[in-house]
Amino acid sequence: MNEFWRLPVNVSSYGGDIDGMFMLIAWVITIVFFAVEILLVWFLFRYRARPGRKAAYMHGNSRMEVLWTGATALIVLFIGVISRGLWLDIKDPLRFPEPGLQLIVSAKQFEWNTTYPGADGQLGTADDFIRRNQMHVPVNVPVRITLVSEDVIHSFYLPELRLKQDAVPGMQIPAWFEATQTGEFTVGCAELCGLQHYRMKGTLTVLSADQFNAWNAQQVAAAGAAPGTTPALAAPVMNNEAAGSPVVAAASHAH
Amino acid sequence: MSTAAAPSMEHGTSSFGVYNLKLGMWVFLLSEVMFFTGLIGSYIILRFANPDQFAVPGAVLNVPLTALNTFILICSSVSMVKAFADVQAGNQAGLKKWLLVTALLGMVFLGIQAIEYTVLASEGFVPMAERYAAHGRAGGHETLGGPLYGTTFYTMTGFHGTHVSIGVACLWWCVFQAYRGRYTANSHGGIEIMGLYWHFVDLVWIILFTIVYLI
Amino acid sequence: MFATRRIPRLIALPVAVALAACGGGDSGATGDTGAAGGDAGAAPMAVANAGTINGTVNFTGMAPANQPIDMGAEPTCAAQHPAGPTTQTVIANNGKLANVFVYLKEGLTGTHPAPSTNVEVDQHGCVYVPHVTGVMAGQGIVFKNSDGLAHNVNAQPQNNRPFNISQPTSMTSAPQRFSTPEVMIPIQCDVHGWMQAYVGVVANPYFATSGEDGNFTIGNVPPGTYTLESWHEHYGVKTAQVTVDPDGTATVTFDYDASVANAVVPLGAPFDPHTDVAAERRVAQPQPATR
Amino acid sequence: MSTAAVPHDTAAHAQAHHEHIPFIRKYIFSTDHKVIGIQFMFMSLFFLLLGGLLAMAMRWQIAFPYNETAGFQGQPLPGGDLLPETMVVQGIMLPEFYNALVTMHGTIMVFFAIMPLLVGVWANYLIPLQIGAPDMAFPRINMMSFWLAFGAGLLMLASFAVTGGAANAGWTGYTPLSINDLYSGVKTGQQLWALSLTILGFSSLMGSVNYITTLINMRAPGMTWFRLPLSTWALLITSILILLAVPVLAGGLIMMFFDQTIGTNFFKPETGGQPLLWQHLFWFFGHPEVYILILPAMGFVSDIIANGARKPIFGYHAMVWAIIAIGFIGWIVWGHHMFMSGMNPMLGGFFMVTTLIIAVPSAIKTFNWLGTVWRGNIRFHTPMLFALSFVALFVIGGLSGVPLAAAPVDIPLHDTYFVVAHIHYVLVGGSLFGIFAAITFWFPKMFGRTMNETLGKVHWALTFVFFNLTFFPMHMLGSGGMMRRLYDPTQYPHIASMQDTNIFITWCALILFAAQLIFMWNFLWSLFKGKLAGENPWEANSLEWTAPSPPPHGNWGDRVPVVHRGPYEYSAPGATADYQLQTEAPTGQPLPATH
Repeated sequence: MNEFWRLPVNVSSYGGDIDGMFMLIAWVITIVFFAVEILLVWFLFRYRARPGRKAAYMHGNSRMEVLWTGATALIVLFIGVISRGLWLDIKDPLRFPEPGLQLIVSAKQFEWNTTYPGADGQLGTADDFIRRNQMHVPVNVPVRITLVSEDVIHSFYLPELRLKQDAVPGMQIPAWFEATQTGEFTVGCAELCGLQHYRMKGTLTVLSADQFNAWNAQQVAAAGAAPGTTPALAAPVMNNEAAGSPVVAAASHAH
Repeated sequence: MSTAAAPSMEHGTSSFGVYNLKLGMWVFLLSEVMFFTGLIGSYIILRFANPDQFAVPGAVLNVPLTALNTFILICSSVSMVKAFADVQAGNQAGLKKWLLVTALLGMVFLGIQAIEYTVLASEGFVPMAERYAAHGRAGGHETLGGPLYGTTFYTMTGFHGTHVSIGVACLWWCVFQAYRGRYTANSHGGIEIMGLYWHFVDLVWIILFTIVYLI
Repeated sequence: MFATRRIPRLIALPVAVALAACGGGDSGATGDTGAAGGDAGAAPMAVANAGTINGTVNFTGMAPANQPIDMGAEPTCAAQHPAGPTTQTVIANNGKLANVFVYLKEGLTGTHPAPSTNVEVDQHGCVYVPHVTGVMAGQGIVFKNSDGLAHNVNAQPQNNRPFNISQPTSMTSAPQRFSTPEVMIPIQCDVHGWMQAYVGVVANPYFATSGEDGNFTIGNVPPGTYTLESWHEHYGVKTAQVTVDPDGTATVTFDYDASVANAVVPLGAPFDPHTDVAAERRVAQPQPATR
Repeated sequence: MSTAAVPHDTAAHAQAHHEHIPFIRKYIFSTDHKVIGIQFMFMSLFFLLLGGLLAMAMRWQIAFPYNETAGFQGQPLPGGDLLPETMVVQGIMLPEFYNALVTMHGTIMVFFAIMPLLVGVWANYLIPLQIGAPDMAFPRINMMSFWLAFGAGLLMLASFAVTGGAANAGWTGYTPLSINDLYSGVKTGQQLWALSLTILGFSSLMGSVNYITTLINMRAPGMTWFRLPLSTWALLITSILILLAVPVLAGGLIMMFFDQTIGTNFFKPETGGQPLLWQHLFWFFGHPEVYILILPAMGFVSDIIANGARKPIFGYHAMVWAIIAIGFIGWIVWGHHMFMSGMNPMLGGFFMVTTLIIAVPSAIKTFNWLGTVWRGNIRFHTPMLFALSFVALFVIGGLSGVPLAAAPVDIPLHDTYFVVAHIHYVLVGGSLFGIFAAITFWFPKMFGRTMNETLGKVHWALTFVFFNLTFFPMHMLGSGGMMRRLYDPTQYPHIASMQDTNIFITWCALILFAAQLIFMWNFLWSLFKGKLAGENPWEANSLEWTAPSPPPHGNWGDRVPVVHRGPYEYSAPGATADYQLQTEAPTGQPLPATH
């Protein structure tokens, strides 16, 4: 069934739940689909016009009306109930897990600029550094991103991580994901944002904790070397303001 | 109304016993309600999102003048009612008189609004975001409120003003028809729907005056 | 029956609409693409005993290092810059300054029709070549895409009509035209934020851009005394008087100093996402339009 | 009656009685609801063709993009050289033009093709005929409604010709892309877009005021509410939705227009405006709009299926209440278009539930259609084939809406081709098939000639097959992660791997488009050469079939039809035929015409 629906590979901690929900709904609607269409086609064949036949004269049947109304209502309410919890787990900021890394993703025509906390692990300080169209995150660490937009509405889309969230100018919209595999994945824009909307794409590189720390150290050094910003020592930036927990710890308590 | 209703009923069963014109006006007013609901709803959303952009009541807007204007519009509603009562009673002279009064009051309202706009604009209170610099009636140098204030104010009062202007035009048409003796005691649908529209415009203004000027 | 008589007229209406619309559809730029432009963009018509202006742009002091460009997102472009791509803000070698735009500002009489040839700006390795170029008012300027990947050319002038065209693959754009003189017009690509160039729009054909050696030549200049203006994106504007004798060659030098930087047409300051993200309250809870 | 009080009625009567009306008043600026309906039909069929052409250009670009880095050798757009270099350069379609195609295809199809084809055409043509009225309540307002729509259409077409080209911010016109030409590169086009839609809104308002008044006030004697055909019921609820939804959009469009022209800042974030406010206004209109676009088709299909099955519609009252329920719930579901917009997730949860609930009335209707064909005596004429396909395809369109309504599943599906597939199953498989059914069904009444049955069946077969081949694979493209409105999908590796599907879809779409030429030919040919139709070629029951084909001005001449029964009395025991006209007296003998 997965290859029928061509779902992209899932490397997200909550992607499995989404796919499961999708498959469940897919099966339900497939069954309903076949039931209805087969019934329809059979009726059409069985009751086609033939000389001498006369249609039955009836105006309906209340019991059947109640039956199928109730049945449909039950199915959709069931779907609604089981969906709601998952929805809030993913989108409600109050339910976000403790982030191991906080990033700012700023969208502009037609780039995804990711701001990293830099040496001190604090966003909004001088040693932050920005990468264009390239995100690097550690594996198995909840990453909390704050989406902002410089110009128009964009939509931050990570197919393999089952994450999509609009970036709206004038708003900071939080989102989170946790990659479960290392590798290179797609960053795309899902909301028409201008001429080159189709080119607003980047790469998400998921690294192991060590690789990420190494990469981060190198970036911090580069940023420090660049004129205009204060030189900074290479240090793991896994800390978030609340609990200064190093990446390994973050990874462990995430599991 | 039964006589007026008769023509459209002759080939049909009406559910409400209301003749076409009146029913049509009611239906149209429903959509007008939705139109102003959309405007007012947007105003509320924008204002809650940017409370700092809306100056305290009376600091920028001339409330006393507008209160007078509101009073004038209410009076025009009363005169409209009088006109309708007279045509029902078959009092042609009264009909003409009160229609004229209503039309004139409507024009006075528009005139005062025009003056209000000119003064406000001269005080830097304009709908264009980048040119907004409202110093308020007391003068002073710091800008009161923000661009959204001007934007929403002119859009909402402007749309109401447009409705009043249309109403005034129709009123003059009614006056013209009245002088041609087109309205009689048992056929005066024109006057009745004119009244409906006019009272609606009046009602909308009372709401706008409250939320734009007073709150 | 009358139903059939009604038809043709009713068909006629929408069809007429269609024709009208499609007829009008043929707006915008016209034909001739290609054609080489280059340094002294326009090719002025022959002038009686015309002279030449030779010039040099000197540079004193320590040139600031150009910022490295992160082209990681475009490997094909990065491959074209073995030394590692950098910005081209200041290119100064042994006391000479490149990419200085020089043009005849005052002293010229008569009208100067724009030539039919087009100036060409290439996009190669995700960099505009040349970085600074000139064009006559009304002359066509075409943008060539040699990279085979998408670029867009976004020009936001002050006194001319802005345009924003895109080039999905290797191709040459239709000629764009600036109607009024304007020095300088910044050009940039929104797909590759680092791609920036300048176009100087001049009312006459007498302009040039200094090369790597700091030299420039303005040929075919009618005799007379002129005010030359030079422009550099980082070090700003200087002027010089020059007199061109009949059939003569005038020389002029401009001196720039590393310590005096006053850009005339600064490109927009980069957006700082931190400004109000610091407001953690709003970060924690998105503010929907309805509350 | 008095001319002053009710002038429009007198106008209508004047036309009803003497036929001496100058040509221009009779066919161009006519106040006859039938002529206006037919004018709407020709206008919107033209726009349908145009919208289809735009879609073909889009499909070509999607299938054959130039992407050297990924090794896709593009194909030049056929006939692209005819287009100016602001659209196509050296055979290569420019992204700005592609975005304009996306935008204009959506706008034209929704506002200038499907909506007028459903409401403008059939509400005008059918309502008075089905309720036994001589004309609309306000014929002149009716005429103005058409000519306003026509003007709006001209404006929309003109936007292709202005500097910067047509609007390219998507048919949803999301701000701030749509209000700032620094971002979109389009200034005049976007202004014309907003203006044209505002004018069209006024036109729709005039129309619906007319339809509602006519339906409430001008029903023939004996035509009680529950003797109305379902088409009329659906058109009534649709008119109410238009009446209440369009003004909100008009308000939003006017604010947008002010933002674009005089520099107000309703939607400009940099000065405190709210981009999401536009989305709320647009979708508050937009979701009722979705039902505006499907309810009338449901009505036509109900009438046609009952007629084809020679059997009373199953659960008439349930059908009516389902329509009304959709009309109500449709107002509180708009947020499901904005799950990913940064709207408060709690609101998202609420909208998810309401959205799922609205599936119930749709299901009721589907099952009742099944119940109608059950134990019928089904005649497969072209209208019936289209009506049955409507049911089959509407089921798919409805079911594919469920995963989109479930918010967590919508996260990966939102703004992908899954949405595209869903909306096209509803708007093409649903509305458009309903429209084809209606056109083939009422064509004889409109023009007095029947359309060619063979050509009709061929057209139906090709359309049905290639519609499914075109749009069903889009579901998989969507769940595979292909975003909407991509000028060049091959830019993304995970989509480039599905490029063969895109090419297949494009070829099917081209054939689907070509198949519509058969319909055009059949339509035009039948206008002049079609087999003459009598009053009641389909042996149907409702009032319009008691009028001559085509009905004269005033529809009923001097007599007024009197209604004695519901519209679905097929195969009633003891009846002479297997159908009974609504005017047929209980005795079984048609009444002498009352005066």
